[in-house]
Amino acid sequence: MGYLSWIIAAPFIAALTIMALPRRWAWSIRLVAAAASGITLVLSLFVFFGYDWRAGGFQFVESYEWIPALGIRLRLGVDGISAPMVLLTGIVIFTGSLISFKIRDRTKEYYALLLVLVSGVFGVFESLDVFFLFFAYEIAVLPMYLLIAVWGSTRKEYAAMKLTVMLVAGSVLVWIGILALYVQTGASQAGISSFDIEALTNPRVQQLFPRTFQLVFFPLLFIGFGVLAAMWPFHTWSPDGHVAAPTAVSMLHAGVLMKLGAYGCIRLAVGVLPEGAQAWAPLFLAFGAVASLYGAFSAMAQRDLKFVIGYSSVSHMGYVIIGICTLSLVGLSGAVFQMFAHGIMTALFFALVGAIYDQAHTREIGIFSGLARTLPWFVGFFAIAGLASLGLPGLAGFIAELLIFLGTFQTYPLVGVLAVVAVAVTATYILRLMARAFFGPFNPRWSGLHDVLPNEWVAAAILVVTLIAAGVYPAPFLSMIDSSSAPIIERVGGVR
Amino acid sequence: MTFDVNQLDYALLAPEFIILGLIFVVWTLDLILGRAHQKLVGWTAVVGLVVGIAVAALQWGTRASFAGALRIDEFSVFFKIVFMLMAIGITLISLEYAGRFLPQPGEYYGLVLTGTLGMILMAESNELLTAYISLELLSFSSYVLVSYAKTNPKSNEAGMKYIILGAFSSALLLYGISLLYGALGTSYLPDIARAVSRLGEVTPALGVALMLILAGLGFKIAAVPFHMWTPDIYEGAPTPITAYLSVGSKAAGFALVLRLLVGGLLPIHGLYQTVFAVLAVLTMTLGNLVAIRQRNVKRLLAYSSIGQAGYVLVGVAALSTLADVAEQATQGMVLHLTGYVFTNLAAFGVIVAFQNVSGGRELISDMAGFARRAPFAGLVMMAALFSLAGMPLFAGFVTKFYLFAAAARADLLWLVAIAIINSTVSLYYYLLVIHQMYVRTPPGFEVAVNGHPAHGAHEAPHAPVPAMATAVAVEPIGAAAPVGNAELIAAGGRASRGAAGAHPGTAAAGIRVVPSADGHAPGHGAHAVQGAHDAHGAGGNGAGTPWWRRDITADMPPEDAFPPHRISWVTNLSLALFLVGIFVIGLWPQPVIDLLVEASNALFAG
Amino acid sequence: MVPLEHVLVFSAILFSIGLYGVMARRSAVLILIAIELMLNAVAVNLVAFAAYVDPQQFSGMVFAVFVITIAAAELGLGLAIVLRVYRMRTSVNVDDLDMMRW
Amino acid sequence: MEYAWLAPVLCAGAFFFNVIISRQTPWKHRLSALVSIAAILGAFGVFLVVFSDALANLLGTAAAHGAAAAVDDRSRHLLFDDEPWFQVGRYAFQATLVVDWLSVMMLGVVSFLSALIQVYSIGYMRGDNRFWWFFSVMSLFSAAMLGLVLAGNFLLLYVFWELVGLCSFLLIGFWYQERDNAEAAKKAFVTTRIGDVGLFIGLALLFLQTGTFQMNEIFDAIAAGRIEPWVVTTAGILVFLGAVGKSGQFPLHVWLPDAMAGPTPVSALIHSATMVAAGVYLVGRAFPLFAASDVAMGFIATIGTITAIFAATIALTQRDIKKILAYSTISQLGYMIMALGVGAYTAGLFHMFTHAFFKALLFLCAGSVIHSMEPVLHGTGKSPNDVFWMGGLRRRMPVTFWTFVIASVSLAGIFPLSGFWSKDAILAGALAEGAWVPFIVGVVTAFLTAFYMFRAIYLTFFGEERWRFAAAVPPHAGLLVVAPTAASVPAAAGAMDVQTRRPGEDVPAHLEPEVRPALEEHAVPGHHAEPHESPWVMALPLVIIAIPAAIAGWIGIPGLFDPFAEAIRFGPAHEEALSPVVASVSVLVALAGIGLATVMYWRPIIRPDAIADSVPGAYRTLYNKYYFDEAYQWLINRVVLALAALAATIDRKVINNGIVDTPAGLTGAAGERLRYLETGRVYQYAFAFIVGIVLIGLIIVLFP
Repeated sequence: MGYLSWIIAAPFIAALTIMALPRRWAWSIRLVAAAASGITLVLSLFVFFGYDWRAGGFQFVESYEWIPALGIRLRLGVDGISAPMVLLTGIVIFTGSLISFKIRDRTKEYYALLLVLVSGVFGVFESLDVFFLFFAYEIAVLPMYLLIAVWGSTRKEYAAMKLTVMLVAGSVLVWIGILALYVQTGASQAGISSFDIEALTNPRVQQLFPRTFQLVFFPLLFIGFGVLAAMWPFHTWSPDGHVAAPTAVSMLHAGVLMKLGAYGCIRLAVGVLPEGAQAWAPLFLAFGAVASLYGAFSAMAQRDLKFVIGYSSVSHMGYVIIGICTLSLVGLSGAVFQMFAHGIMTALFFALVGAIYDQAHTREIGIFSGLARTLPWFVGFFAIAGLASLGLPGLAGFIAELLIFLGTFQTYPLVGVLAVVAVAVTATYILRLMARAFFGPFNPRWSGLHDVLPNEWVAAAILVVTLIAAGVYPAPFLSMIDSSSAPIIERVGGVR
Repeated sequence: MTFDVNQLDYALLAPEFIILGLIFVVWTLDLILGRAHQKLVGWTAVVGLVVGIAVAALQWGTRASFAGALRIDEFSVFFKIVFMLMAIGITLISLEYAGRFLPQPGEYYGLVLTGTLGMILMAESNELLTAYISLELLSFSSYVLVSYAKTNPKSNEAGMKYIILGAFSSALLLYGISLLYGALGTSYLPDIARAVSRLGEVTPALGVALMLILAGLGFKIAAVPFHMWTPDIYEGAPTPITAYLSVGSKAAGFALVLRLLVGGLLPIHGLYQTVFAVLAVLTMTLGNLVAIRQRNVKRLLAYSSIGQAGYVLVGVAALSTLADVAEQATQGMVLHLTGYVFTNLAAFGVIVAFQNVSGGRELISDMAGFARRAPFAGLVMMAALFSLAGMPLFAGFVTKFYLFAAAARADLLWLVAIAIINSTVSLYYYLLVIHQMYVRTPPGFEVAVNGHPAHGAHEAPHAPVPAMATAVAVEPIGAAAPVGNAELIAAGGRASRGAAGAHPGTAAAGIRVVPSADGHAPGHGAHAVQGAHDAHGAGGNGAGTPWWRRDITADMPPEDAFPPHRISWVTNLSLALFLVGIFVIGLWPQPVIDLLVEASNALFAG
Repeated sequence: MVPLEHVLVFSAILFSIGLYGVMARRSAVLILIAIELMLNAVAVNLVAFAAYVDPQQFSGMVFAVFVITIAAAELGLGLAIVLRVYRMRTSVNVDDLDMMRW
Repeated sequence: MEYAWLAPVLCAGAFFFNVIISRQTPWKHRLSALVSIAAILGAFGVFLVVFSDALANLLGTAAAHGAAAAVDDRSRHLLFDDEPWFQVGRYAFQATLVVDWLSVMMLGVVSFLSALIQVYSIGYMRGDNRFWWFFSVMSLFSAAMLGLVLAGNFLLLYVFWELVGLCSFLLIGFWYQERDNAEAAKKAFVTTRIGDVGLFIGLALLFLQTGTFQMNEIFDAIAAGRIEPWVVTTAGILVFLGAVGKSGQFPLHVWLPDAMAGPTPVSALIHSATMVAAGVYLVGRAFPLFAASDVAMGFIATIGTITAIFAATIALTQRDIKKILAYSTISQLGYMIMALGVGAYTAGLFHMFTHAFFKALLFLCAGSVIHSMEPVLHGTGKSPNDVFWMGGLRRRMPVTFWTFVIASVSLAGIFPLSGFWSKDAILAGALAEGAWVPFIVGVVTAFLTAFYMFRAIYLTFFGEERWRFAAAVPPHAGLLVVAPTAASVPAAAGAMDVQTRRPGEDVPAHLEPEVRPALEEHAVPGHHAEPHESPWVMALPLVIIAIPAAIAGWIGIPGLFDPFAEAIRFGPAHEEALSPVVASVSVLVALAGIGLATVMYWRPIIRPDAIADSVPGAYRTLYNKYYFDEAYQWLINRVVLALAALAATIDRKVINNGIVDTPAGLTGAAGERLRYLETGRVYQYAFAFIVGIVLIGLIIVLFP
């Protein structure tokens, strides 16, 4: 077993270990979870820094026979698009399990589910087999229901149900699309492993996808994954879900799970069905543009801190969709980098909101005032997340948005203008939020609140450092992403 | 094909004879030992079945025919093992249940065995009369088993409905068989296949025969619209028997369908492909839609099993003249059925366990908080339900994927799409059950839950005891004053309102009752409580404290504690076995698939 | 010899009467008897086919014997259950037996 | 020159050091101040080194006089232009720094003023419990501005541009506990961000045409005509929008006066060398872009002209000393932009250079005044910034007074202080370009500038010590706290402006009963703390800055010795000969403004309230800043927030309930209906069989 399989296995083994631990040993459960996710983080760092972007392609490849009858192999590997995603997941789960220390009700189940979910997420990013990608994708979605419904807040049951059913409904489309690919390749030509992503992009196999086929099945795959990427108008699970979820789950969900959707869009929809992508991209680009503006405006109207962030995620994922649909190298690279950047920043957001909510038991923006006085660390971290969100240079979000916008201007200048305007709107609501809740006269009602706890501090610090590091020195990310986006764009025939 | 007494190789039927012997042993033991030792009887059956499985396993690889009427090949051996495993499972989960709820448990185990024998013969039968008789063997056992809980009116009513409809359907089936026999002049499936392909066209007699036979088999597999009995009988039958019907009866029905269609009627598959496609659509859609609004968990699983039958019917529709597609479809169907056996056994096993501890309750809402009090059973139930919904890690995903892949290859992508959409719908109602088990509070403990006192109160209106709850809620607040009295009182009032549904016995049961406002409730009362707590007690996290010196546990909400359910080790063991089955098929299905490849080869070769 | 068609028509009529009985009767006992009619129609069919279509093997005859036996057993079992229902509910009217529905 | 990058890096390092390390130490305040000031002094040292290098180059080229191109090459130095910062596909994004005379000049101004302002802040911010944070952010601010002026790549420039915005946000909102300050900070960031939308789109347009953000490559492409003209025009106007936001040009000027909410040293920094200067600097830096399009130049000139006069008129009526200075800044920035717009490149940047010094000085003086007024007015509910509550501070704060006067005179453009030279250059340039409207507006603005500056001086430093009575007027009596109405404002203004009246004599009639007793009770001198000169850490920087404020302009004296025009120019050196007519007109006009202020506010021959009363509409409009804030507020409430509410409602009502919940509901309803098929009647179940058989039969017949 190589790095990649250990990355998937470590959380899973930890989940099993936790299941075996006695219920009363809450702290050992927490530590096991933290240790396992720490190991994954280290491993994912290895993978990230070990990826040789000059060589490109899939690396760290492992392959195991699984169902030969269907040509399904457990193939793992990362390329320049998935390596940052693996790193992102490693970071978010580590910080997430630190943040979750304060979960006390059924700690055991909580951590087990969380870790299983993470295994699924890693599985999606590392899988080179369509079947396993989908397999892991569903694993990543499923524990969400309980995590939200049991440990969540605000309308958690409705939100959990809506989220799960919508996401699974999205995966219906994916499933159909995958089967169509399977039939199309396997039925017409023997000897092709029709679940192998690499093989599917092979020119010889690509011939098997006639234009009509691509036109029919591209939207299926794209929308199917797009639901998880909170693509407008299939996004409504996301604000509700984010609001309802417990802190670490919000972090994972907004930070990582939504990226699974976008990743699927890139890897399968655009990657395998280029002609379909060319034909459909403008429509989905329009969806993305609507999402970015509309999400930003919706966020502005929200009163609940988490709702603001939830809609802001919709808006930011709108950029990702835009970036993908520009079908330009710059845009696509920007989209992938935005996935990373948004993952980190939104994880930071949710970690902090959770920190405050656990004490105050409310998230009404209007109720808070002047928190900066008593909670300097909290406000500082939150401000950095907010600034990253509004695209402040020096933080990761800026580079990502820059590239997305450049890609958009190359292809659809008017949409680019809209997207840039959306950034200004984002600045408005983020700053409004901060000015309202953190500045202003101190409300003595909140004198009992304490600043971030050690575990939260460490988690937030990791995220902040990542945001700054990726913002100041994005070159390693971008050369990596670039090396793997280029072949996709080449197939699509997009702007290089 | 002719019946030749000299061809009778009785050794081929060793497992069947073992079961037969076992039946007599079980009944004799029951006579000797009596009700007090019914568990011993059950264990005897289990041991015997294990031996049967071992013997059956030795048969793997033989392809022989017993008088042309029974085929012993990989296909039937596979089903044989599955059915015996299922019988073991049913027996295990019955051990406690039978003692609690059923009269004469010893006979009960014997009847389970006779039914199992019927199933095994169904899977083996290569001739219509044999098939019919084995089907009746299964049915008769089931009739008795369904109405076994003599004192339970529901059980009786179910038994009566079952026998009326069962006899009715067997009459239809028989009429169809007779027409088929008349049309083709033979009742041996290989001969039928030959005759049908020689016929070249579909005669009206053949068509009518097919209609009736499909209706008769449709009854067994509970295909819409022949499903009407299912919910009622599943609801009324003793729960292990519900499991038995939903798993064994259905699987056996499909085994027979496969035998009949593949062995005899594959040449005219074009005739019935559309029929099965339509039946599949109806079956899964209706099953899943109606399941949404069920309140009784057994009834819910009844509809769910109708839905599952619909998925398998997709595979039937995918049987085609293309050999590899048809074989893949067969493998898919059997794989799905196998996974479904373990999965549904697990689900019903949990329900049995639940009924054991709850005195036979069966509403979904009765299961509220079950996973809190019986975590392992809850876990198994969740796994089972997710498996039924076709979620990965669990058997259902792989099996469905395999099945649907085959159907997709048979140009039935539209049907697959409907099936997949249906499994999303099914996820919804499975989640409702999971939701009750995991999210809701156990009845009687509503007060203790983080901020959600209202749920229990809605469903089980008990005498309100606000005074007690208020006292409990206000107590921790009294110590800390800085927040202001108005808010404190508001908090207390809120807590008391939340506690309105509290069970009178809550306090007496020794449960730590926590103020309802002290959780994630978005009410203002919570601030008062928490704020007071912070200001008073957790001075260590004040503004002056550096971040690394702060107390992580400061905001931890109080833990909810509930007394665990006592679930017997046998039940837990059987649940664990089912769980292993679910996971094995879900994570490493290749061994099973290897077996199935051979099984389908054998089926198609016959 | 009577043409096969005549026998088949007869059996079909018998079967249909049984079918009608199942639909129309409200008494469980009568329903069981109607089913018996259907099974008898099957037996007639089988015998006829055995004689006309499959004279060498004659398996239809064997079949018919089995059907008759099974029908008897079925009726016996059915009546036993009906009896118990009657003891409990003092009615065998299927309209009254709808504890479980929806 | 190679070490120019050290300047921003030193300051950024100071920021991180303070935030990460200093903060944890028990002496965090002192340490952070020390580190920050050391860093900025280091940056100044870097400037000196770079400057001497540049000087050597310039002198070297001056020897080979005549070869203009050679001058360009020798004096411009690109750093880090080979290794990309990051790369995507065929596009490389460099982090190039450019060291030429423009950036060297800015480097000097920024580091010099920042250093002095930080020293000054030691005194000004003493006792603040976030003292360390103030210095940290000041460091970051300096770093961002230094980076901005050094950026040789538009992307890098944009990066620092935004960081400057961030720092101004943090500093303006430094005292965030006042709701207004927090709002002002937000307003500053958001407003400038709106301009940045234009800037970004403009840069993106250029990027699309050239495939690079490198300034020199883009300018080369423009010069070579490789970019289509409409793109140049559009990009020019869009890029200029960034400058409009940053430099507080009309109509995005609204944030600048509010930005006075920050500590005064911050205002000084924002209004002199950083933030607002960035806009003008951008126009200067990207001048080849603008110069290539007449339309863009016209646009720039128009905006600058409008801003210059528009802000000056508002400044006439303001009562907050910092707001007076703020509008003055806007007006002066308009001046510079106008100069650049008409093509007087050197003059515009020269004015930015001189203006930085005297405006910084003015703000520091104002800060000094406020610092001393604060304890005096503490607890009265009166703003210490309000000139109507000052008066007579001349003797109490002599250093502040004299430096303020020097700066004001310089700003007013009186010979021979530095403001004179730069303003004269602008007016001469406008005239030379034949831009009559800007010229006339410039002259009028010069008059207004002189007038309002001396109004401020008279009200602050001369006349009666009105602060003695501040405590007597109840905070809610309607004079100052309540938004002024047409009736009360002129009355109050008049009441406090005219020093010949006895205290309390001119309290408005309708307030008389409640105010009178309080006045008499409190009218005892010495009851409150009294204003006094600021400590030496504050006073010393005033004196030091006063020197360049007075004489910095001398390096641009035309004809005499004009290294400025030689160094900072666009195309061949642009030396307008000193035109005696223009010079005398501008000085006379300024003197006229001073004279008018004198007769109105020192020797009250003309009563200002009489004027205000005579044109109440105009007065009110000016006092309310042409109602721009109100208009924007309306826009935000009625348009932006309405859109937001609309989007949120659509999301919930239409998309969520319609697209998501409806299918779910329908499914459930279907389940509910179908449920009742299950009647519990056996014969109906049997009938279903028949239906099924018929169905199968139909299918077999219909789809054979």
